[in-house]
Amino acid sequence: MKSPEVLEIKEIIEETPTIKTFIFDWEMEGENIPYPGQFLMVWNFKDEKPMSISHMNFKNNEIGFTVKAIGPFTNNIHTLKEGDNLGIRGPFGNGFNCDFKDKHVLAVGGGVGMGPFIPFSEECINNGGEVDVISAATTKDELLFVEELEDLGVNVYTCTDDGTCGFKGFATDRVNDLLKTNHYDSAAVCGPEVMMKPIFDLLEENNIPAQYDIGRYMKCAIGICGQCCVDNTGWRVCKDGPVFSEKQLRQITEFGKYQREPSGIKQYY
Amino acid sequence: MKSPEVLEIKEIIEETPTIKTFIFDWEMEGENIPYPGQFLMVWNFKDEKPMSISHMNFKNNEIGFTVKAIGPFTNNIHTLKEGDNLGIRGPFGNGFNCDFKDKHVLAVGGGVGMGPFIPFSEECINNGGEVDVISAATTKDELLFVEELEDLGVNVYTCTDDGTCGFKGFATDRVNDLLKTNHYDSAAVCGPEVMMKPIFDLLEENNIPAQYDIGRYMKCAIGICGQCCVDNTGWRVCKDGPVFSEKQLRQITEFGKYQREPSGIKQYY
Amino acid sequence: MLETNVCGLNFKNPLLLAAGVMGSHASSLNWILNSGASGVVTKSFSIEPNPGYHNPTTVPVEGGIINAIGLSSPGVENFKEELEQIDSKGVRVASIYGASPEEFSYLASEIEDLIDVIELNVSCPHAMCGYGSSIGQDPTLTEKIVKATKESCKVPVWTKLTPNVTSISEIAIAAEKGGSDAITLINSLGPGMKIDIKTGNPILSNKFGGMSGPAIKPIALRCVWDVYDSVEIPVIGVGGISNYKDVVEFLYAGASLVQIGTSIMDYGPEIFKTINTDLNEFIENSDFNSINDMVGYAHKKI
Amino acid sequence: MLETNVCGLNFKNPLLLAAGVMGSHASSLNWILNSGASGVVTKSFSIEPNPGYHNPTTVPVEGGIINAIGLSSPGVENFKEELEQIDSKGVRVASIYGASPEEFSYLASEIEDLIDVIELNVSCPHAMCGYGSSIGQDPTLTEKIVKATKESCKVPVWTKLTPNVTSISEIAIAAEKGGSDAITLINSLGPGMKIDIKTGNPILSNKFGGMSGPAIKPIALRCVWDVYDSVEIPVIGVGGISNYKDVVEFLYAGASLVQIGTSIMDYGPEIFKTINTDLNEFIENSDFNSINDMVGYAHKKI
Ligand SMILES: Cc1cc2nc3c(=O)[nH]c(=O)nc-3n(C[C@H](O)[C@H](O)[C@H](O)COP(=O)(O)OP(=O)(O)OC[C@H]3O[C@@H](n4cnc5c(N)ncnc54)[C@H](O)[C@@H]3O)c2cc1C
Ligand SMILES: Cc1cc2nc3c(=O)[nH]c(=O)nc-3n(C[C@H](O)[C@H](O)[C@H](O)COP(=O)(O)OP(=O)(O)OC[C@H]3O[C@@H](n4cnc5c(N)ncnc54)[C@H](O)[C@@H]3O)c2cc1C
Ligand SMILES: Cc1cc2nc3c(=O)[nH]c(=O)nc-3n(C[C@H](O)[C@H](O)[C@H](O)COP(=O)(O)O)c2cc1C
Ligand SMILES: Cc1cc2nc3c(=O)[nH]c(=O)nc-3n(C[C@H](O)[C@H](O)[C@H](O)COP(=O)(O)O)c2cc1C
Ligand code: FES
Ligand code: FES
Repeated sequence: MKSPEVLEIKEIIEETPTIKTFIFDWEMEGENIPYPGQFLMVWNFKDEKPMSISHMNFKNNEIGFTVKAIGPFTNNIHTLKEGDNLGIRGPFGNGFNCDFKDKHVLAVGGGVGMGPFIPFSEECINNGGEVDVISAATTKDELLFVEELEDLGVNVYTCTDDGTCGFKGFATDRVNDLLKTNHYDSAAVCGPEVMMKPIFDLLEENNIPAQYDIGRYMKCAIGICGQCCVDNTGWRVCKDGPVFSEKQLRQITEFGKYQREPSGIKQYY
Repeated sequence: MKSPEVLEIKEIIEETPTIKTFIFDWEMEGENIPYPGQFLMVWNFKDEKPMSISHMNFKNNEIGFTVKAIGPFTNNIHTLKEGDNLGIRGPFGNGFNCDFKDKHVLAVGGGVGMGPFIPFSEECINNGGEVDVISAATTKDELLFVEELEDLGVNVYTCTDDGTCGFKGFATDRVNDLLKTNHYDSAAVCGPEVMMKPIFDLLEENNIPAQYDIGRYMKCAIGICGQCCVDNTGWRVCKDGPVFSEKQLRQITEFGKYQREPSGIKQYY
Repeated sequence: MLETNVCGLNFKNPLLLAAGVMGSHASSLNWILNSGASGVVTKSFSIEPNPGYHNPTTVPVEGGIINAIGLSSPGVENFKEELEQIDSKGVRVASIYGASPEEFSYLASEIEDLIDVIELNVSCPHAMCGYGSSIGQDPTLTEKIVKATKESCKVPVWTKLTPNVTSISEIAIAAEKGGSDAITLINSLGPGMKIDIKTGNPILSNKFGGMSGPAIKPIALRCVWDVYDSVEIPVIGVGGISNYKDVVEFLYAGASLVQIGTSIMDYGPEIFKTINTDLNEFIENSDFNSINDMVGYAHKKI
Repeated sequence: MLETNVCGLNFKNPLLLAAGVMGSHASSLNWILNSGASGVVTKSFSIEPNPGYHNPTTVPVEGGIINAIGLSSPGVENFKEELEQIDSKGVRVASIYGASPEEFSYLASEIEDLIDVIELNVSCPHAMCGYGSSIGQDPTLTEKIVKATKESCKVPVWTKLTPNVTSISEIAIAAEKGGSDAITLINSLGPGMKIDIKTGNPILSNKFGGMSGPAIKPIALRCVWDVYDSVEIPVIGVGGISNYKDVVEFLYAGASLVQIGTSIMDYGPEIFKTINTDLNEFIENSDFNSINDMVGYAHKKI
C-alpha cells in the first residue's frame, strides 16, 4: 500500500459538457502497473474519492481518469487546470478478465461508467477478441469515447435516452436489441446500478456470462475499513471487486437494491 | 538486523581444561553466511556477549564458537550441556581479508584468540595461499587447534609461556624468530591486546602488512550504541571492525593503551 | 487444542476480529467467522448516526497504517439489524462508544439481547472531543462508565484501553474497579500523522490518526504485560498481530485472547485459518497442553 | 541554503546527531561532525558512573529497534575529558540526566564552559525509577528542573520530552515556563518489549526498552505538530528520520532542527552527507529560500 502521490495534471480533455478526463505522467512499473477495471483514489486536498482508470498509455507512461461533475468533489476537480496538483494512490481492486481470444464480447457503459472501456477493449483486442461496445448516455453531447473506440477497431453502438444519437431508449433495450442478431460469449457492464440491474437480469435470462463493475462508497480502498462490504457475502468492493462475475453477483443480494452511506445507513435505490 | 535465535547446542568439544567449543545447526544462507573473523552475540538468558566464529561447516550447515571460562558469563556457558539452549545473533563485523593467492601468510593467535584461525586458514588455503599459524598459550594443555590446523595443511608453530610445548616464551618472540628464516607477505593477529601490541610493533618494524582482530566491550553489536568506538577515529569495533589493517591500527591511538568499561570509563592495560 | 474459556464463554480458538476492521456489516463479520475466527468485534457504534471524517481516512506508514475513520456509525437503531444477523456460532462482541455513562448504559441495554459481549471503546485516538481516548485517559470517568454499563446489562463487559496515557495500569485498575470483566488492549497508537512534502498538506483529513499494524506490537505487548501484572481480570491483546509467533508472544505476556485487525489488509480474512493451523502445530510440538497454560508464561521466567 | 539559526546559534544545516547514538566518545562525535552533521548531542551522562543494564540491550522490531542501554555513563568527571575534545566547528550539545533539580543544575554548572548547549534528558523510557521519563511525565518536576538548570548556567537549555504521556503539550508548556530555550521531541517510544517464543524470556535484560527508528516517525511528527502549536520556543524534531523527505516533514510540522539516531545503524554516519545533499536539491527546486521558511509550513495549509 502506498501514500497518495501528488502529481501535476498533464492534460485535461473536455469529453462532454459534464465530463472531463485528467491525464498524468505515471511510471508504468511494479505495483504501479494498472489493469483494466482497476481504480485510483484521487485526493483534492479536501476529500478523496475513487475513479476508474480510463486512460493507460504504456508507451508514454501516462494514466488518466474521467470525471463527471455531480457533487462537491467532482465539481471541484472540474475547476482544476493543467499543471494543478492532485494526489493519486492506486491502482486498486481486481479489474476485468480480458482473456477472450477468438471470443465476441459485449461491453455496456452507461454515462461515466464508460470509464474502464477503452483500456478493457484494447486489452481484449490485444488478446485476440472481438469487442462490441454500447455507449449509453442521456443525450448525444454526453456520449463518451465513441471515436476513440472506433479507432481501436471496436463496433460502437450508441444509445441515448432522448434519441439524439443512435438508438433511442435505455441501455437495456439496446442490449436486448443486439442480442437478437448477435451472439456474445461474454459481457462487461459498468454504470449506475439502476442501469446495471435490468441488464444483469437480461443477460442472466440469455445465459450470457458477464462481469459487472460496481461502485460502493469507499474510505480506505485497501480492504480494511469494511465500508464497501456488500451483503450477503461481505466481499469488499475495493479489494475483492470492483468487478464481479455474474456468479458472484447472484450472491450479492444487495445489488440493485441498496448501498450504504458513509455512516453505514442503507440507501435504497 | 535480527533478533537472537534460540538454538540447541548440538555438540560441545572440550578443547582444553578451560576452553570449550559449542556447535549449532545453522542455515548457511543469505545474511546468515559467516566470514572468517566475524563474531556472534551469544545470549544465555542472563547476559549477551561477543564470541568469534571458530567453526563454519558449509556442508553440514553448522556454526560454532570457542569459549574460555574467565568470568560469570563464560563460566555459565561452560556449565551447559548438549541439547541446552543459547540465543545467537549474527554474524557481525567485517571479518578478515583472506585473498592471498600465492602469498605466504602468518597467523598469530594467543589463547582463545586462536578462535578465528581455523576458518581463516581454510579460506586462505582455498584461495591458493600458504598459511603458517603460531598457536600460543600459557602451557601445553591450553594450546588450541594444533591438530585441526595441521590437518588443513597449515604449518603450525606452537609456543608456550612455560615451554611445555614448542617454543618457550611469548608469541612476539616466536614471531621474531620465524621472521629470521621466513618471508611473509601478510599477517593476521588475534589475542589479548597486551600480546597484540608488541606483535604490531614488531610487524611494523619489519614492514609486514597485517590484520588485527581486536576486542572491545560490546552492547548493541549493530553499530549504534557507541560503546565499542575507538579513539581517535571513532570507528565502531562491532561494525567497522573487529578486524583492522595495520594502516587503520596506526590511527587507533588507544590500541595497546586502554579500553572502556560498560560505563565508558577508560581501563588502562 | 486451541479452545479456551474466558469470562465464562467458550472460544474455539484465541483469535478474534478487532473492532473497526471489516466490522460494519453482519455479512463481513460472518465471513470472518467462516474464516476461522472464534469471535468478532463489531465496528464501534453510537446512539446517533455519524458519517465519520472525510477521506483520506487511512494512510500507510512504516510498519502499518494510520487511520482516522472517525467512528462512523449508522446509529444503534440501524445497527441492530446487523447485530441480529451475526452468526451465533462465534462469540459476538458489540463495540459501543458514547460520551457519558448514560450513553454507554443506554447502548448496552438496547443491544445486550442480540450479542454475547459488550466492548467499551473508551480509547479511539481520533474521536471527536469528549469521546474515545479522552475518556480512557481519565481513570475516574472510565470507572464510572464501566460501572454504569455493568449495571445496565447482564453480558460480560470488556473495556478497551488506549496506550496513549502516562500509565495504562492506572486506567486498567479503574476499569476493573468499575466491574469490567476483561481489559482489551491496545487501541491504535498515537495519534500519529503524515504530511505530503510536495504540498505541505497533512494527508489525513483529520490531520491525526491512530497507528496500527506490526509496528505497534512491541508497545501493545508491554501494555499487556503491565496490565496482566496489575489486574485480576483477563487481558485481551491486540496490536500488530500478523502470525502465530505474535500470538504466542501475546499469550506469554498475559493475554487470554487476541484480536487481529490491520493484518487483514495484507493477508485477507484467511489469516485466521493460517494462524490457527500454525498455532496448533506450535502447541503440539511444545510442552503446553492448552492455550490457558501459555497465558502469562513469560512472567514465570523472570 | 541549509544554514539556520536557533537559540542564537548558527547551524550549517538542520541535521544533528541524536543523544545516545555513537555519542559516548569525542572520537565518534567528531566522526559524525566530519560526516556532515551541524551539531552533535552526546550520550546522556550523570554525576556518578553507571554501567547501564546487562545485555541484551537492543533488539530489532518491525520498523526499528527497542533499546534499554540503561543510561550508561562514565560520570561527569570522566566525561569532561570527552567534552573537551569535541570539535567546536559543530554545535556541541551535552545531554545530562539526574534525579533532582540539584543534580541537573550541578551537572550544568560543571560542564557549561565545555559545550554550546545543554539538553535535559527527562524522557528516557527505560531509566531507573526517579530518572528519565518518570520526570518528564510530571509537569511540575519538569518545570523545576528546567528552572534550576537555567539558573545554574548561561548556555541555551533544550528540554527533551517523552511521548509516553497523556498530553505532551502540557509538559512542553511546563518546560517553557521553566525557561527552556527549546523543546526536543521525541525520546524513544513506549517502552515496548519483545519475548522469545522458544523460551518465554523477554529478550531485553531490562524486559522493556524504548522504541526508535522509522516506525515511530508518525508519532514524533504529531508531537512536533502539537508542541509547535503550544509553545513559542523552537522545537527540535527527532524520531525515525532516515531521508530528506522525513526532514522536510518535520520542518513542515514545526521543527526548527532535527536529530538523527537509529538510522545510523542502516546507513552509517554518511547519512548526514546524503540528506544534506538531497535536502539542498529539494529546496533549490522549491519556492523556499531558507530552512526557516519551511518551519511550520504545514500549519499554514489547514
Ligand atoms: C470503483 C469506483 C469507480 C468510480 N469511477 C468513477 C469514474 O471513473 N468517474 C466518475 O466520475 N465517478 C466515478 N465513481 C464515482 C465517484 O467516486 C463519485 O462520483 C464521486 O465520489 C462523487 O463525489 P461528489 O462529492 O462529487 O458528489 P457527492 O454528491 O458527494 O456524491 C454523489 C454520489 O457519488 C458516490 N460517492 C461519493 N463519494 C464516494 C466515495 N468516497 N466512494 C464511492 N462513491 C462515492 C455516492 O454514490 C454518492 O451518492 C466511481 C466510484 C467507484 C466506487
Ligand atoms: C569481537 C570479540 C570476539 C570475542 N571472541 C571470543 C571468543 O571467541 N572466545 C572467548 O572466550 N571470548 C571471546 N571474546 C571475549 C568474550 O566476550 C569475553 O571473554 C566474555 O565476554 C567474558 O565475560 P565473562 O562474564 O565471562 O567475564 P567478565 O569477568 O565479565 O569479563 C572479562 C573480560 O571480558 C571482556 N568482556 C566482558 N563482557 C564483554 C562484552 N559484552 N563485550 C566484549 N568484551 C567483554 C572484558 O574485557 C572483560 O574485562 C570476544 C570479545 C570480542 C569483543
Ligand atoms: C481502520 C480501522 C478502524 C478501527 N476502528 C476501531 C473502532 O471502531 N473501535 C475500536 O475500538 N478500535 C478500532 N480500531 C482499532 C483496532 O481495533 C485495533 O485496536 C488496532 O488497530 C490495533 O490492532 P491491529 O494492529 O491488529 O490493527 C480500528 C483500527 C483500524 C485500522
Ligand atoms: C541506542 C540508543 C541510545 C539512546 N540513548 C539516549 C540517551 O542517552 N539520551 C537521550 O536523550 N536519548 C537517547 N536515545 C533516544 C534518541 O536520542 C532518539 O530520541 C530516539 O532514538 C528517536 O530517534 P531515532 O528514531 O532517530 O533514533 C537513544 C536511542 C538509542 C537507539
Ligand atoms: S473501502 Fe475500506 S474496505 Fe473497501
Ligand atoms: S557495540 Fe554498540 S556500537 Fe558497537
